[in-house]
Amino acid sequence: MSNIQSTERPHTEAPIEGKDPIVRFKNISKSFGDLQVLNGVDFDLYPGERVAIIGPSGSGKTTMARLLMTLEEPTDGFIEVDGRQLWHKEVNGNFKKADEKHLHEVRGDIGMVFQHFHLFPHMTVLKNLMEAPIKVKGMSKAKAREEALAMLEKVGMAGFADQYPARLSGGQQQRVAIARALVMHPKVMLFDEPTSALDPETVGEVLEVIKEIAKDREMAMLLITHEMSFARDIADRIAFFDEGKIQEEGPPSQLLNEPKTERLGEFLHRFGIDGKGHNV
Amino acid sequence: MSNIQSTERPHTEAPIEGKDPIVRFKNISKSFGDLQVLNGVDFDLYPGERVAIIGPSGSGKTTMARLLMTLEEPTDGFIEVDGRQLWHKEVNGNFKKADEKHLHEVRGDIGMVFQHFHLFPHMTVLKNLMEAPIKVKGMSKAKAREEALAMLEKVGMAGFADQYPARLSGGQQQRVAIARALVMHPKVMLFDEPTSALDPETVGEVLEVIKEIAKDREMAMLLITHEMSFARDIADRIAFFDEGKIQEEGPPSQLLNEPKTERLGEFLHRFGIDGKGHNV
Amino acid sequence: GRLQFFSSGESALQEAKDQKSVVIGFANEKPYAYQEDGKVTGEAVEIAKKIFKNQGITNIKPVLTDFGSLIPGLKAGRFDVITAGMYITPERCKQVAFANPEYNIGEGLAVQKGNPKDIHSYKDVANQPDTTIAVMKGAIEESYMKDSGVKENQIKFVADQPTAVALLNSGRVDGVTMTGPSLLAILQSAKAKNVSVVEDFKQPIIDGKEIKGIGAAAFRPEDKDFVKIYNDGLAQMKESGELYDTIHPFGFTKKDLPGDETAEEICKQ
Amino acid sequence: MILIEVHLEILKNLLPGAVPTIQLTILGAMLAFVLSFMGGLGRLSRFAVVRGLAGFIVEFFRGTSLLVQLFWLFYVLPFMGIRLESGMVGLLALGLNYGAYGSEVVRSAVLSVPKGQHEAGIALNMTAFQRMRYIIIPQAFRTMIPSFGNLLIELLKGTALVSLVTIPEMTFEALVMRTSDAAHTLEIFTWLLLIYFAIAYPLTMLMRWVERRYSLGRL
Amino acid sequence: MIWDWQYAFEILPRLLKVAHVTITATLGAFVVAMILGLVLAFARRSTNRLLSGVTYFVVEFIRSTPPFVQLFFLFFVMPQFGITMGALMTGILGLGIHYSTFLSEVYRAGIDSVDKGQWEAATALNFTSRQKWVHIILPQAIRPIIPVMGNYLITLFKETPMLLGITVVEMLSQAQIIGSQSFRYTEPITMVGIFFLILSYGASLLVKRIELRMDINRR
Ligand SMILES: Nc1ncnc2c1ncn2[C@@H]1O[C@H](COP(=O)(O)OP(=O)(O)OP(=O)(O)O)[C@@H](O)[C@H]1O
Ligand SMILES: Nc1ncnc2c1ncn2[C@@H]1O[C@H](COP(=O)(O)OP(=O)(O)OP(=O)(O)O)[C@@H](O)[C@H]1O
Ligand SMILES: [Mg+2]
Ligand SMILES: [Mg+2]
Repeated sequence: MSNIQSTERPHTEAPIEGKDPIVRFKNISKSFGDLQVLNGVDFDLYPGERVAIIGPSGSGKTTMARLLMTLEEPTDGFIEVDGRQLWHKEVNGNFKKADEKHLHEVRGDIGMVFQHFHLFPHMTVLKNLMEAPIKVKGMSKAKAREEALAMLEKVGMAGFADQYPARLSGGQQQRVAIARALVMHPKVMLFDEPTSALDPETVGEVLEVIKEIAKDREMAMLLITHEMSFARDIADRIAFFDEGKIQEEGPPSQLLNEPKTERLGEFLHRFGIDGKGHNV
Repeated sequence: MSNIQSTERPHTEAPIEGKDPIVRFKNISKSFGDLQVLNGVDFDLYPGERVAIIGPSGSGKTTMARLLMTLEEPTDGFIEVDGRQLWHKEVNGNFKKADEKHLHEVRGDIGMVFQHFHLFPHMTVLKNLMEAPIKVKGMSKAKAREEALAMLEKVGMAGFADQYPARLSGGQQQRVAIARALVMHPKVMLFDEPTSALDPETVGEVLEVIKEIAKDREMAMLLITHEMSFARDIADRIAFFDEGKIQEEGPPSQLLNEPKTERLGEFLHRFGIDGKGHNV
Repeated sequence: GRLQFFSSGESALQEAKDQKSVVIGFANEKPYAYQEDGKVTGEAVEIAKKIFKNQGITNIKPVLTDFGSLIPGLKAGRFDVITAGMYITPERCKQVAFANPEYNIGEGLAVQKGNPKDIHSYKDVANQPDTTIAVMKGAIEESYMKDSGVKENQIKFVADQPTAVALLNSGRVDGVTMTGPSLLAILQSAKAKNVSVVEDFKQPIIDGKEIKGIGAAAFRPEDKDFVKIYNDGLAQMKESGELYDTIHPFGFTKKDLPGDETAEEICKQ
Repeated sequence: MILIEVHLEILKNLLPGAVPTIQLTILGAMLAFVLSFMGGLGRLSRFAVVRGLAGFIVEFFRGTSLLVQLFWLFYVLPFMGIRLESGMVGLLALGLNYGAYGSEVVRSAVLSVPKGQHEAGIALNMTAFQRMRYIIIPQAFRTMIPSFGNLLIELLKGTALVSLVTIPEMTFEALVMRTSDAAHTLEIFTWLLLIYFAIAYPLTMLMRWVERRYSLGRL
Repeated sequence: MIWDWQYAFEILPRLLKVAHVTITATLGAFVVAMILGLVLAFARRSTNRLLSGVTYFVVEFIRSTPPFVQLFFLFFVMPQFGITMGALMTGILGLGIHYSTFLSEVYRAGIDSVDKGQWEAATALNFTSRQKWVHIILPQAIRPIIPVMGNYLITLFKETPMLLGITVVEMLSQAQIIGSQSFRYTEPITMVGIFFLILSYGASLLVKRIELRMDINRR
């Protein structure tokens, strides 16, 4: 949100000193035909930062992530990743639409876990994790295997390395999907409801994995979620998304306890959070 | 919140007077090849009752619902629906495997909302809701349309009646899936993580719909969920599922506040519920 | 059964002599040219073999194809000569260079046993509009019949001779017509029970003249030298009586031997 | 006893004809397989020129009949100074014709892979080629197999047409034999059916095996 | 000279006169093939072992053997058992039956490509088996196989010349007959080729449109 802007770091209430944002949305709009889904989104994400996006169903949270993952093209505005234009390419001072080669380069910094997982059904769990490191990053087979197994271990799926995805339960698939994205070690990870299919116990474990990796690698994270407790637990900052815009953002304690906008207050109220951030 | 239950409606420990269970699992087992997923499940569900099933990922919750929905055949044991054998047919005092005709009859009492929604992609949202009432129940087109629209209204999806499912956001799809199952007015509804893709606000609304319909129709519900607050809110009884069995069951207040088994205690602890049923 | 994928190109009399081999094209039609037990034989083939042998061309490479492909195949250089007992007609003369006649025969007609429709000529067919006759696709008899007044819808085209006989035998047509020797040969091979030959068939009369089928080998128009040596060889055979000895085993009689007309003269008629 | 002789005689004539039939089937299938992918993926290309060209070629070879193609390659092309031998003509015509059909199979199968799979590939930063090669085609391939099986059998039977270009394959041998021995047409044709079936059945089995192999991971 | 325009225009009316035979035979056979193909696909999926086994064998045999021989049996041998049909009718049935075996394979692939969740959702709504097929599965199974079905429509166009074997003269046979009268084959055969191309390109445009229409809003 941007009603209180510090001059040094225009965004988060507690700016990160001396760092440039790793992701920057500038006045991003997106329409599907007549339907305007995003309507001038401004948003910054800093290295190592964990931001949770909350907001009503259909408000455009997934769409925002898809734009960053280059799955959908913005109708208007700019996205920067690590200082480089994502959807545009500068040629002699003019901005041209980015070509596939440019996208491929910039996209390397970003990873995503999908709401519907999209595991590769024709590969075993292990192969699902090894394919991209080998093919995209040119890692050796042995190394990729080792890393994949270690990551499966972390998400509690080591016992399923040789299974095919169709045989897994919802939560098991989700954990594999998370592991598959993590082994690529992107600078920015997008999670679209990463724990919706997980039981609280597993959520806790997966969370640990994510946190640990985030710490190790200075990985920034964008988490779309409906679970306030999850958001509160993991996020440095929460952004409330509604009507195609970020309506309000701030540290969890502030945003959840003292919502500034009426809309957020309503939203939180339905969830059953009182002014103190406790369930009522 | 609802950790203090009214005593008006007794539970399994104290069976509902004068009523026979609408669903009864008797010593149900299920294996996939070598993997034993269910291991002697005994479970009763009474008319109008709302039971939440919780438990770790991969423990067999979905499998249990699928057996009842006749999507998977039990390896051993009996399931009764409204006094009738589901997977078996009595012929001259002997039990034979049920044929499709028998399944079709008994199945009419049961409805299910899938974790992955499984909307029919070749039909509009409205058609998705109208198809079964017309084709299966022989309802008139006009009536089916009216009911479908009313139901869409209730789940907040009336504006999307003429859209195709692929265009909807995750939460929108889930609401349509819930509506599609509800228009059939089954005696027993199975929800497999029915709110995993919904934001809390919409969860609240959908919950109201479900509750209302449940009250109207004496519809029994089996809710598989990972959201304890949801379980606590809606359920008359919670069953904790682990290692292929129901380990413990009871009213939310009791089960969440004073878990009897160590396993459940652990499970709840990870979720961050203290002995008093509060988030920590 | 081996497949060939590439060729050297070029063809002519000289090449044939150099290589001592010639490629002949024919359609499977008894008794003119046909394959039996893996060997190629027939009156036209046997004549060609003898003539070529006298020229030192001993290696005969047969190429079997369907009748309709004979002339396109010759022109595309797929073979050097057509030895299929092909009739000389003015139309064909525009496309190919015929050698001199090898035989001179009439048409034949077969009908159901006992000749229930009482057909003895193409005119009889024309007079009974419900009569149908099977003809090989691309064969000369089609135009004979049309010139005799037979309607298009009375003609049933078939792909080959056996099919024609099978049609007649199963009562789906009332008659089958093809050249006399062909008809005899195919009936003999088919052993069809319900079929008999019209012994007193009246040859069609077109433009006031009784039709005669005059068959000959055919070359590409540019291969004049080839035609010449072929004609010389044929003349020799005729004189020595070898021609009769060659075609007789295939059911041809003395009266089927060609006259003195040359191909050139026939083309002009 | 006479009967056995008849059958032996038939086989003696038909079996040599089976050799070019089998040769052309195998070589033609290999060519068609390669062309199927070139054509099918070409029609899905990002580049309009490639799409247009592939579309034109596919429609052309699919739309004109094999017979007409054989005729042109064999009887007309020599007038333009290109003389291909009969085996080459047969192989080319079969490959191009069935390759054109196959490209539609490839195209539709590729399109049937869920969009989410493409997206997952993008999210892992695979290149367009890598997505095709490792994610999409392996999944699409499973869908293609039954149709490829069909095409293989059709190609086998399509070889019967190459007699037009003077290749004495099996069907032609049967027809030739029928001329000299029309009385045994029924026997000749029955044997023809049986031999075709005997060639086709192993091919069908092979395709089923491939299908099972590529069904791993499916429930 | 390889092309003579005057001659081409002269023979055009004669070719067009039999165009309706080509079209009737193609469309008739395609309808037979589509319907019978579906019946065969179901019979093969039947839980009745005998039915599915017999169907399997019959499908494999008909599919693997040349249709012109099958037509021969229908036309010349069946009458001996008292079943006599007109030539065109025999042709439509014969080609229809032959290609139904191919379409049954195509249907199988389409049905297999429908997501398992769709079956389960339909079961959960308690549709009968028939309703599941008609309203849920088939509409989704047909979409990905439309291009391949288009292939078969076009194939049938081009297989109609085979009907000469049972005395049906369609365009290509007519072209050859015309050719045999004047000994100029290039023009008639090429014109038929172009005519086929127009028909099959028309068919393929139609198929594309259907494909697009069915695809809309899906992915
Ligand atoms: N391809 C598309 N074509 C048309 N409309 C679309 C498309 N994708 C998304 N939409 C619409 O855009 C809006 C936002 O969708 P989005 O998936 O971003 O919502 P969301 O915030 O992720 O919701 P949820 O929490 O339910 O997942 C929805 O109304 C949806 O119907
Ligand atoms: N068709 C199948 N074949 C083999 N194994 C299966 C199959 N379906 C499920 N399983 C296995 O059965 C176990 C239970 O699966 P189930 O889907 O019932 O779990 P769940 O309790 O619903 O988990 P979640 O909370 O993650 O959805 C898992 O270990 C899974 O791998
Ligand atoms: Mg979403
Ligand atoms: Mg589950």
